[in-house]
Amino acid sequence: MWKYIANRFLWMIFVLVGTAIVIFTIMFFVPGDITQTLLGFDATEAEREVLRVSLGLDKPYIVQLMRYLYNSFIKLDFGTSYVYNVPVMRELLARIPRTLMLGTACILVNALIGIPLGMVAALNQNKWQDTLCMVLSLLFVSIPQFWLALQLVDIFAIRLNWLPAFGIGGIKYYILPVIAASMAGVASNARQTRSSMLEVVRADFIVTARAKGLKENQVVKKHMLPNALIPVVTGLGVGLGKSIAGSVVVETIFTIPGVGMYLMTGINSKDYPVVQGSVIVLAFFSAIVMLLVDIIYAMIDPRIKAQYAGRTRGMRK
Amino acid sequence: MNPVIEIKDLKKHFNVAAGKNHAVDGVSFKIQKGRTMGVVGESGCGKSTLGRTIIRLLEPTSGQILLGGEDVTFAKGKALIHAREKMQIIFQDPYSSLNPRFTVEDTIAEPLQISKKYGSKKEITDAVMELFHRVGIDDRFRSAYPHEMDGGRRQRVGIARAIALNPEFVMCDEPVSALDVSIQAQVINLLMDLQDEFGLTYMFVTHDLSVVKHISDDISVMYLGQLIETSPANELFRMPLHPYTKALLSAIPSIDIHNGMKQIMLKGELTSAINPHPGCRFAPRCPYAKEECHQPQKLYEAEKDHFVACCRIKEIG
Amino acid sequence: MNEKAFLSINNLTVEYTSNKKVIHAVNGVSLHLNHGETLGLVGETGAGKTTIAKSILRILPNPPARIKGGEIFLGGEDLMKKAEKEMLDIRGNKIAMIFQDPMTALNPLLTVGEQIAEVISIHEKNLTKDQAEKKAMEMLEMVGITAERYIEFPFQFSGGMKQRVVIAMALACNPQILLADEPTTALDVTIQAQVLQMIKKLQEKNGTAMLLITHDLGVVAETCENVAVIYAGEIIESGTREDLFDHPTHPYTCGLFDSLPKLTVETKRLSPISGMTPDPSDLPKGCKFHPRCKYATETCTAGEVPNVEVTPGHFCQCWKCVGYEQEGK
Amino acid sequence: MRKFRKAANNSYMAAMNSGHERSQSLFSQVAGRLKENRGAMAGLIIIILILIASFLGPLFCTYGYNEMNMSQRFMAPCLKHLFGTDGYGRDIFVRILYGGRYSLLLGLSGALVSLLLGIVLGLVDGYIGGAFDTVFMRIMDIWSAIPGTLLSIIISTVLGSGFGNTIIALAIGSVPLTVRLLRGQILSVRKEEYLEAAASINASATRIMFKHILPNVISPVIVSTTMNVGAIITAAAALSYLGLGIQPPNPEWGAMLSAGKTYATIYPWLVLFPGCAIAIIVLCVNLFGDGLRDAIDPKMKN
Repeated sequence: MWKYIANRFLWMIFVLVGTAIVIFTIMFFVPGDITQTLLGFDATEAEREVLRVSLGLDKPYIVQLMRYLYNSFIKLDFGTSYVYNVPVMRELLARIPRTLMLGTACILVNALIGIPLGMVAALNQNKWQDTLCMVLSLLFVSIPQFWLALQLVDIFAIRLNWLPAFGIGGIKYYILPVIAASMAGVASNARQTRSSMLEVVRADFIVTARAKGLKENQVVKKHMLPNALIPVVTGLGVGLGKSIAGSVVVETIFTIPGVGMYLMTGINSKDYPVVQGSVIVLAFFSAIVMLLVDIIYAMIDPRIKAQYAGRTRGMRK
Repeated sequence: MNPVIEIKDLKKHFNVAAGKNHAVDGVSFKIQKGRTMGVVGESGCGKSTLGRTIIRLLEPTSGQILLGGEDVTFAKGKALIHAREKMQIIFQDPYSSLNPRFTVEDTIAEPLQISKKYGSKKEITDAVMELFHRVGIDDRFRSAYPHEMDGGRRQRVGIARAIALNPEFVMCDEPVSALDVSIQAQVINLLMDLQDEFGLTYMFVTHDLSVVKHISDDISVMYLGQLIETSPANELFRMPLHPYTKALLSAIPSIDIHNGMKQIMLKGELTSAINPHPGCRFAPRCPYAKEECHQPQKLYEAEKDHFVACCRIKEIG
Repeated sequence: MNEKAFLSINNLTVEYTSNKKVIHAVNGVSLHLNHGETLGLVGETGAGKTTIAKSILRILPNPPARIKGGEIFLGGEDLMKKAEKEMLDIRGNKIAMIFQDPMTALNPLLTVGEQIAEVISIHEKNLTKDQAEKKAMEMLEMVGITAERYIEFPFQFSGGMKQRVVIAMALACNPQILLADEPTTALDVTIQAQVLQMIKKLQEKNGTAMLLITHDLGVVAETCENVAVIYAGEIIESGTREDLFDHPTHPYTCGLFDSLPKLTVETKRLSPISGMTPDPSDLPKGCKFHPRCKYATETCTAGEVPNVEVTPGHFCQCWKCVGYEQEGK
Repeated sequence: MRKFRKAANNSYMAAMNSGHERSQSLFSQVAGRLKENRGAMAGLIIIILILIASFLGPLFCTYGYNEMNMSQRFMAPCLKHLFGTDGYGRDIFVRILYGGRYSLLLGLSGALVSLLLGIVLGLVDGYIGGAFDTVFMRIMDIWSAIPGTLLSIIISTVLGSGFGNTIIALAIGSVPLTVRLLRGQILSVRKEEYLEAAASINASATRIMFKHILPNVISPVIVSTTMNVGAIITAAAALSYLGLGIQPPNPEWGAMLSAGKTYATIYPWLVLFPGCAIAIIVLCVNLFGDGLRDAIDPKMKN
């Protein structure tokens, strides 16, 4: 088991370095001269050259890349914001908890609402509960997140004045953003749980369980659900990846000073260290989630666990 | 005259996680024109792999395959194309061996189109119709898709495809084991009729001993990648020599309720051919195993035309 | 018909509805199983064998399946009339089932031991968890698997071993009736021999009656005392093993025997039954077998075919036998 | 062997025994089943109507999509302006009609580009296999480690706005999904014996790829591409909303939302109509995709 986790962990680091290379390369080849943005149009060529040298932009691509990787992964230094002149890492550390809070809340809402809804739908296949769940989830999958966010603010914050519209503070500030960010995930989770349940319903071992004289609710709880949840776990992981990306939109709308909003600020002001740093952090989150998904997988599914536990007795090729 | 197929010390090894799988390990035999060699053994004994290696669907590891005296073991390009036109295969699974997106006519016409031996579309259509007739499929199935037909008809389509190019040698990989008894008999009759008509040479791989006895002239018994006994069919059933063959024959449930054979029960199950010991591979399950069985066993002629790879047949009696 | 039979199926009819078509899977089947007896139910793919077994336990998926009519008596009580709650007590306890495909019949996420212990603790509620576990281990040992393998998962077992686990599970509560649905079809001959021998031994030891469903006449010959042949959802011939194997009477039964290559007799050419099994959503009128039957006459194409007792206990559903019966008398 | 005994058991095969005079191709079977699905047909019809309306509609309207009228700013929906007017006095109904082009074209072409890229990459990968497959999948892992929308945002930043650039940005975000799906399908088809059969009759590698593998793996990919259209429409709107992608004054729905959000509380129609438009079109695409999936794989339904 530990071997498995270690294996996945190394893999995660590899993915992160890869991501950093990709992002660095994309930003490197962005057309336009950054010194122009920073110094304005009336700066002389000499002034620009000085800035380039001080930022290390005069070096060839590969040197810059290596230095960037060294700084980011060994020294844990993402550089300094061009615009605000603040170390990106310091700024990120302050912002990470907010994004993390939003993301975790989202995944909890996804799982706690989406999975039961999907189960209810599957167990009442073709009845009104099923139809209702599926119509609602189709609707929520289709509504764009940012629009839902705007409408929520309009109704609950401005018209009814129940909840704050933007900014950060207590739990209250997170309610609307979490709803906006998780509705689509809840819906797609419910759909996935349903179809995965329906697949397991037909499995032979379910017939075996019934033939044993097991009560129907036990059949569902002990035999159907665990098997049906395996693909759903993957779905949750993918969903979280999406909601991390979605955090950019949601944080922008609710002005939550998290990593996503930082990224947008960076993009708008061509502040490359900020963009690169934020993207790596967001990719780090989604890699961590994938790692967790893999570990949960191994915990549920004995076939994966055994692969790494070195137990081969009785196994066939 | 050269035998149609002769293999000498043929080996096919696969690299697997646990080591090297000796799926086919030094098999030699020859089949004369118009005759049928039955190859029997339990699942995992390497009989299908052997067949696929002979007709060059799998790359042999070492050894020799002679097709009408010509070495095709490592034939490439034109030589391989030429060889494959003379060697065809009929598959076990009539559900997976037909492309679900091809109509029956497409499937049977494909080899004809590829061979470029036919000038016009008309000629191909005529040839296909002739094949339809030959294998006993009604014309109205021309444009049917595989999923619209039952197993027996599908298997007939597979047979038509295999004989389309007038091959000399046909490898039949369990062609009737997926069919119901009454349909199975129809297909066996068809195969035997085709053999008489075109002078086909068959290698007939199966686990069903009553079928193999009915259709074969000679029978080879395989155990974990090795040939352990080979002899004319009647001789083998009259007087099996190898302890495994004896157990195998005695295990067939007989429909003769008055003089059934006494069953020899084997202990344990087929192990695997991954990193095998040099000795007799059947020894761990053999009721007669002794010290000397852990030496490598060679196939030798114990009776006229009756070869066996067991050092203790005298004592066993 | 048969008063002392322990399990008695009378006139069972089951239909499936799919894509607006009605599939007549089982059409008025009657079967009788005595204490300790082994009855072989022989038929080809789609003849309705598995449907009968699942009907007995009432575990057919509904929809699409629907039991249209018939009675199933277990020791004098009609299972069809029982409440679902009462059935729970019968499934796995009084009647147990072995399934065809051991590869998919076990839950991949539970250890084999847990799955055996589960059925024990359902039906023997006075046992503690440890006792149930201990009994599950005994069951494993009984089917020839060491008790240490209790904690292993199905994927760590070979097909033959899995089937042993399934059998251990079925026999764990010492059922009075065992429904074995093609228990060895998925296995190699040498393993099949081991498993059949084991089932028979355990059956004899516990006095269990068994309904053995198979398509393999050889397996029937070696295991069963009585045999019923099913074709298109109807029992067309039944009797003792000797009746069927020595004097097959129905043209279909004879056809089956002629289709088989024999090990002992030399035959140059097999004589298969012509044609295909009929479409169960569009069964022929009259005798279901008549389109494939070489003896078919005008009479066979319409009306109900009489079920004739050709010799005591040997029934055959064929017009051909009506004359036979009169000659016999 | 066991599996198809069972497959045959579900009496589906037996029902086919009687033999059909006329055979239906898989395509016409799917089309037939699709026609019976009311939701999917409704979705398809609405999409077609929107498509027609967005291209022909503006021709019949009294206002141009960019026609400003400062005397009629922020007018509430009325008979003259069905959906009201915006801050420049532009008619929102006309703008939404016109904006349908962007959403539909972006969605369709984005999904199509990602499908084509996915097929090329997936087939090349499935074809070469071996070590290449390992390396390739690692690249795909990295590619998909960055969430799709995020990638689109970054690519869009780099490439700048514009229709073509936006399509590329959107497509790149969704390629890994297609590749993975296709690869999984190819792997499962690779075991099928008809591929061996094709090899044994000397079918060339390209023939096997295009005649035997591709037609058998494409259906789930087509279904996922359909669903992708919906996701890409939403993503395109999100990009515009963030000030990337299609930019104002083009009447892209996301851009309209972005422009209207400041006044949303006072003049709710500024965001209500564009938002509903996006939701309706995505809903229709999803309805159609759901129906298509059920039609292609009818087993899933019952």
